[in-house]
Amino acid sequence: MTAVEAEKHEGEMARTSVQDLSTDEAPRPAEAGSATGRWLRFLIPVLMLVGLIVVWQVYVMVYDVPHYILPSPVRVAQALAADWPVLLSALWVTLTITLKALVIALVGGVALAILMAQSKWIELALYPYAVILQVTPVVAIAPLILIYTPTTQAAILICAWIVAFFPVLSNTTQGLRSTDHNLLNLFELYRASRWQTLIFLQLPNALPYFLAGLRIAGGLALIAAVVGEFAAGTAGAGSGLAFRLLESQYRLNIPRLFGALILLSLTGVLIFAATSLVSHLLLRKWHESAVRREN
Amino acid sequence: MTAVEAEKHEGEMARTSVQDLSTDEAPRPAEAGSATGRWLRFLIPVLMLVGLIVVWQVYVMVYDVPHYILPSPVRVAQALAADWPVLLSALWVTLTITLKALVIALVGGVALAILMAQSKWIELALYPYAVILQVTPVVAIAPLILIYTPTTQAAILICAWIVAFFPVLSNTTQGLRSTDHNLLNLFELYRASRWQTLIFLQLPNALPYFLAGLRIAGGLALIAAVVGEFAAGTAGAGSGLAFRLLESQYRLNIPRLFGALILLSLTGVLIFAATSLVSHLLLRKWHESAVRREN
Amino acid sequence: MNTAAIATAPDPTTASHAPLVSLRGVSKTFSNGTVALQNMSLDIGEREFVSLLGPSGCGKSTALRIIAGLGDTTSGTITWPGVRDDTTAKSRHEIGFVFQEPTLMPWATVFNNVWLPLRLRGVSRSAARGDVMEALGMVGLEKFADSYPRELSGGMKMRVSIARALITRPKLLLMDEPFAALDEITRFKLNNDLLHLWEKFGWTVIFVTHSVFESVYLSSRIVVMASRPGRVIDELAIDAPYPREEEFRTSSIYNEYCRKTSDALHAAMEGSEHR
Amino acid sequence: MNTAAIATAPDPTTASHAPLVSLRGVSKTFSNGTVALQNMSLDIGEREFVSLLGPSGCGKSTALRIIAGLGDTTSGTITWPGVRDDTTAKSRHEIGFVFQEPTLMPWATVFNNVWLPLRLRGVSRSAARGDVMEALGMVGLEKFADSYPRELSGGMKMRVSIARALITRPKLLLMDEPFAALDEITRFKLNNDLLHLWEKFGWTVIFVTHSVFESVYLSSRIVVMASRPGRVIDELAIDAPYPREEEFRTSSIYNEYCRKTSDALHAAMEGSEHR
Amino acid sequence: QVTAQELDEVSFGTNWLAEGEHGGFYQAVADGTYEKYGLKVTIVQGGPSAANQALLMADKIDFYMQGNLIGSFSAVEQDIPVVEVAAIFQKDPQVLIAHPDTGVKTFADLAKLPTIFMAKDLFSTGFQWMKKAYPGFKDEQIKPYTYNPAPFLADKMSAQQGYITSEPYSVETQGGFKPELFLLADAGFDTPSTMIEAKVDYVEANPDIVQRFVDASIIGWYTYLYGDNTAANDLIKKDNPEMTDGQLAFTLEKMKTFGLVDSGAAQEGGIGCLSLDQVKSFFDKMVDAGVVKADIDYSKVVTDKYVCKKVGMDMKK
Ligand SMILES: Nc1ncnc2c1ncn2[C@@H]1O[C@H](COP(=O)(O)OP(=O)(O)OP(=O)(O)O)[C@@H](O)[C@H]1O
Ligand SMILES: Nc1ncnc2c1ncn2[C@@H]1O[C@H](COP(=O)(O)OP(=O)(O)OP(=O)(O)O)[C@@H](O)[C@H]1O
Ligand SMILES: [Mg+2]
Ligand SMILES: [Mg+2]
Repeated sequence: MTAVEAEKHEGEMARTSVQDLSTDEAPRPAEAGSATGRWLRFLIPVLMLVGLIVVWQVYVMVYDVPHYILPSPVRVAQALAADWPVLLSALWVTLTITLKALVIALVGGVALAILMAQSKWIELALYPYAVILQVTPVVAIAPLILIYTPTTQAAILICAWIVAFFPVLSNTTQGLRSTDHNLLNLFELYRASRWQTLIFLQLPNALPYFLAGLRIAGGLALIAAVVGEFAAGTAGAGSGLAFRLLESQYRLNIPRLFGALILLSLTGVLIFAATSLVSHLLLRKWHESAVRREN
Repeated sequence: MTAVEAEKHEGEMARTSVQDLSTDEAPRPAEAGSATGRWLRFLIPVLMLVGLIVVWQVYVMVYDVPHYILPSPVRVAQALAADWPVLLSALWVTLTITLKALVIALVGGVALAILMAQSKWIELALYPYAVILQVTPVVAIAPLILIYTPTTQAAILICAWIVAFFPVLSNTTQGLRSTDHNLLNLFELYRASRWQTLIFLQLPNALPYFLAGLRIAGGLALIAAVVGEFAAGTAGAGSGLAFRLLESQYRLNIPRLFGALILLSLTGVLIFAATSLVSHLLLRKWHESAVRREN
Repeated sequence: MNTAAIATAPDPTTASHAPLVSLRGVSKTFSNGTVALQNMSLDIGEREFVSLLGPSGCGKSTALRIIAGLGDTTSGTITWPGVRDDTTAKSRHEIGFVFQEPTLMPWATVFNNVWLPLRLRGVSRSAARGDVMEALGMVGLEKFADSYPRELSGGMKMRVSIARALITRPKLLLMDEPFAALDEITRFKLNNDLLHLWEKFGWTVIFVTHSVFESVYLSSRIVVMASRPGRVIDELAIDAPYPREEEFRTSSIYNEYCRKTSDALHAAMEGSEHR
Repeated sequence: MNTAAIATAPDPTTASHAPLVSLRGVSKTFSNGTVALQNMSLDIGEREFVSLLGPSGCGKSTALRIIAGLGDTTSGTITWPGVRDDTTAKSRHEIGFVFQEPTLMPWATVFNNVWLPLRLRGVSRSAARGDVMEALGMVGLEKFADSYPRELSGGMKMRVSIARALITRPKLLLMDEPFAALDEITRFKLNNDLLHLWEKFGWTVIFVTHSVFESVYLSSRIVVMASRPGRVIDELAIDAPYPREEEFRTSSIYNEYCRKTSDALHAAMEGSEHR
Repeated sequence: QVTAQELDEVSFGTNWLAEGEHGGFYQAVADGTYEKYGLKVTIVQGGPSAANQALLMADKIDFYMQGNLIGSFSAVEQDIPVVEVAAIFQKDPQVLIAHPDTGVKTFADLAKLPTIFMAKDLFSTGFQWMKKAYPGFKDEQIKPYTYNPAPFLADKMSAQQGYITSEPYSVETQGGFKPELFLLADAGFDTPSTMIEAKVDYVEANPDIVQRFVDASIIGWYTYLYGDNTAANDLIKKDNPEMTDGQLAFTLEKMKTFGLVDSGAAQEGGIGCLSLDQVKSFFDKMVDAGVVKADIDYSKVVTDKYVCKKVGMDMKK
């Protein structure tokens, strides 16, 4: 760690001597790259999780919180263990919808963003409707969708798309707009077609924005799958976590409700980790946000 | 319009002669700046809207769609006119919650992003919980929130916050991370404190990302207010648009349902316009996405 | 570069009568009120090597961009009387531009950055490989083909940018201080390479530089600009014969031209309000 | 700048015995395998004016950053034996750095960019106004105080960066090709201004340049580096007395030094694998 | 008589917005019956979300309006100490609604329809029983019901769930036809409904308050059904401004016609009477349908200690 960095790490603390401005060979505080860092990377969240669970258990025990208000982790674990097959198959259904919703949100959002980037007029004409879709509560229009779509599956996907597409659209639009104008000039000079400019310049440039949108959309797609199922889904056998959640709530099976929530959370965290990984892999070679600083 | 631009505008079309590579003084196609452009800016969305309404009316008339399935624009307008006072007061309630939700989503999202930017470890420890909050369906935990909060108002706000904060967090995080490392080095050299680096460097740098997040959060706060009211709200006199929506649906007063949806949409578009304006004002002096290109 | 030389050797000193590009009374005022160019008139003949010389901020880059067709003018006209009809087919590939900043795509490797102009013309990676590596070789960066721009030093980035501009063998080459970030030896080498290519392919070059020595060494004509408002204040024809080699740098005529150019520059600086 | 001159006039030619900063066997290998510096040793005495000269990509910027404490070394040590205890209180304000790129904050006006170092020390806008405008005056940009970086030309941006580095009157000034984007007249003026300030305040300057002339004109010592791996290959003391004025540029000793330096540079280029 | 200062404060959470189905409770508030019994009652309206039940469990309200016995069975199954102290409706008002002239004449005919719009709570309870009790019902028929009858109206070959007192009214007024109505209760889904639920510890600690609340509520119901109910209707319309007189009249009419309140055990023991036999019979059906577990102690679900005392029966005309 170099001197200035040491100073930085200590913030505004006054120093008593500048003699120690010398570079010592002390290792940096373990950062993501090193071996210890790699371990800590797993350890810290795990410790945090364990701590939280312990606090939860202790709180429930000390205040004697009834299980039908806030079940203890142990009870939730029992419920999870007992209802494993039911919950897992529900999770599978929800996951399928989630992935489909994510794909159509990404494709739809990016396609709309590209379309709108083509001209100020298209943007002016269409953006308001994108906003309207964003702010329309799906529960309110689900019946209409149900009437006009052939299958329930399609209705769920439409609902999910409405919930999840906007962050992708908004971020990608901002990213497409942020293209360095010198590079745009360069493409103009080389008589690049619109399409080439898009593929070789604007889209790569929008990538960091898009990926931030992707990280939002990942979780949102999961919510969207739940909301979509809730608003338009089948109530039958092939039902997903939304149905299990509502049923647990209705049947006052609060530990199972928490079990389902935990499954949902885990899935969300996994999706987030996956989107973050994708983001890291795509940016690590060149973008400030992902590159490892070496100088 | 210069020659190369003309070429650009015509895309890949082959030219028959380069004699016309000369610069003519023909005006550019009306862009946002000019006087005609300004008019068109309003005209295009309005024309689009009028067109849409006409199509809607014609569709309803030609196919004789029953009003309880898809009411005609005329009927919706009548409902709006008749239920004006009820809907307006509901809108007011929703709007109040929306603005509060937006404020806490912004403050909460940015504060969390700042906290997480302080160290990789804080980020690793906390981000999963942010994701968990994002993917937790508020309907499922609303009862718990209701039990633990003193007032319904507070419960609605918590629900709304859960829905709306994540895009702000995710985008601001990405923005904070994207700081140019040469500028970071400069701040290090000048022994800037963490706080100074944040205020003078990282936050301004994150602004374009944050503002994209703001544009998402604006609409989401509106949804969040509706969802929050739906999940935790009081029924009856002091109720907002969510209640009116559900009630209209329940009573099969579909024209009023559409009236409420239209109010919601209008509000959403207005919020979006406002956030876009804020974004433009904050970026127009310096950021590629908002600056008017002059060379 | 492909060595299929053009049959008729160019005679750079006698520009064809109709200029290739002609600026007449061009003004450019930015919306914040800065008058970057005022009433600038300039003819560039075909196969000329013209340097723009002038104080920092006098509008050299702006003029170059306007010639390239980037950005509007506030008033004045730019015409291309010298563009012959028989060059039509190639006109789409005419202009090469080295911006003042490297302007590389950060997400693309050095190879891909240099490949870009060919790629936009539909040349596949493997078909372009030879040309790209040759262009990189000319700027001494063969070994960095797979590096990303952030892994390069300032001078290396600029050299990538130069390689990218040269790869299309453009008829008209616009260069904005391309060698400013390079050490003298690399710079001299690239000076010679550029002159060689210019003569060989009959290019037209408009070259912005801050170095009086460089401008005299390279140019057939030096245009001296003054600042605020940016305008042409003097023109010097450098009538030394081509090909010019290293010994030209030590000749007395070279020193004489340098002195004259330096004086013109001084006059330009005094003439303008900015110091 | 504030004119409260330091009482004892510095004698720049006799550096104090203990060097201010001392690099011993410093190596820097980037994760992609590029060896930017290998076993580089260098002492910089207090009040010295040292130029780093070397081919593009030889590690000059890397060395400068390492001296400033930015970025790790792979091996080797950097010590500061010459930092005297009585300077402790001011040590936080010691280093000024002009990066190779302007590195301005795009959202801040020129004024605010230059104000930054003082602002970070808690100096209010009004208290800083005089200093900021003086620094801007030195680089000829008083009129552009309210412009944003994107409204400036390349050279003007670099001048803003220089003004920002000078405003804190740093004891140690690290400059990475600060004048490369400037016309010769501005460059000469800034050369003289810099020398003047250096003498007056007793600064230590480490200066990266590609111009042999500039390095000879300014430095008390020139360090010649060779590339890949980056290392010190030669050192030349320029024993001409200070203050140096314009006539030094035309003196025969100056020419002699230039020739010697140029030769050293050529030797460095041949020694390195890169061309 | 007790003075205002000595009134016991009691809060009662309903399961929906103020409506005719809550008439008796509003009546008791509006005409001062509760005060007469020494209670100051606050009615907490329910809504689309089920939060009031959570509030009861968290002791934020004292009584909750439980929809039907399945909720109570679930509570016992989950070890939630609540108990039903009265059952105002002898029949569950849940109904299946079909279009007329589609060949659906009996409850069993509904199995022939390709689509039934049904919410998740009914699906996971009543429908499971329907599959057992009648042949032909299958999961594939079910589409979600979001409390908007439009999809039903749009599809002649569909049915939907509803409350006999509400949905048929909007179908009649908006759709312009008289739908076919099939009460689940009449088809064998014989749970009592609109029960008064309280926490066991509350009941044990305040038997007197419970008794007074139950009695006053029953009086309110008799008044609402057979007396002058304008005060209650005004209060309902105040709490729920959207409520119309037409809807209220419709509700009252249906409650009487189908004997929702005053039938079965109520005719012997008065409104609110709980028959333990009925509980047992329903429990067996639900166990058979796999809706509730067989091993729960259904006798803990209700208590008839506070009802079947013929309170207010004299008011019946
Ligand atoms: N986008 C802009 N908005 C406003 N003013 C601008 C803009 N771009 C350039 N200018 C101004 O125009 C003038 C000319 O700029 P230009 O970049 O052409 O100078 P230059 O001759 O290339 O200078 P240098 O040698 O420093 O690169 C400068 O005064 C600059 O401040
Ligand atoms: N982040 C990085 N990752 C990998 N290699 C790097 C990185 N930064 C610099 N290098 C390599 O280190 C070497 C030295 O770079 P440096 O910037 O110090 O050169 P320089 O002497 O300043 O050159 P110039 O005169 O062109 O600015 C170069 O070969 C460069 O490719
Ligand atoms: Mg320029
Ligand atoms: Mg460098």
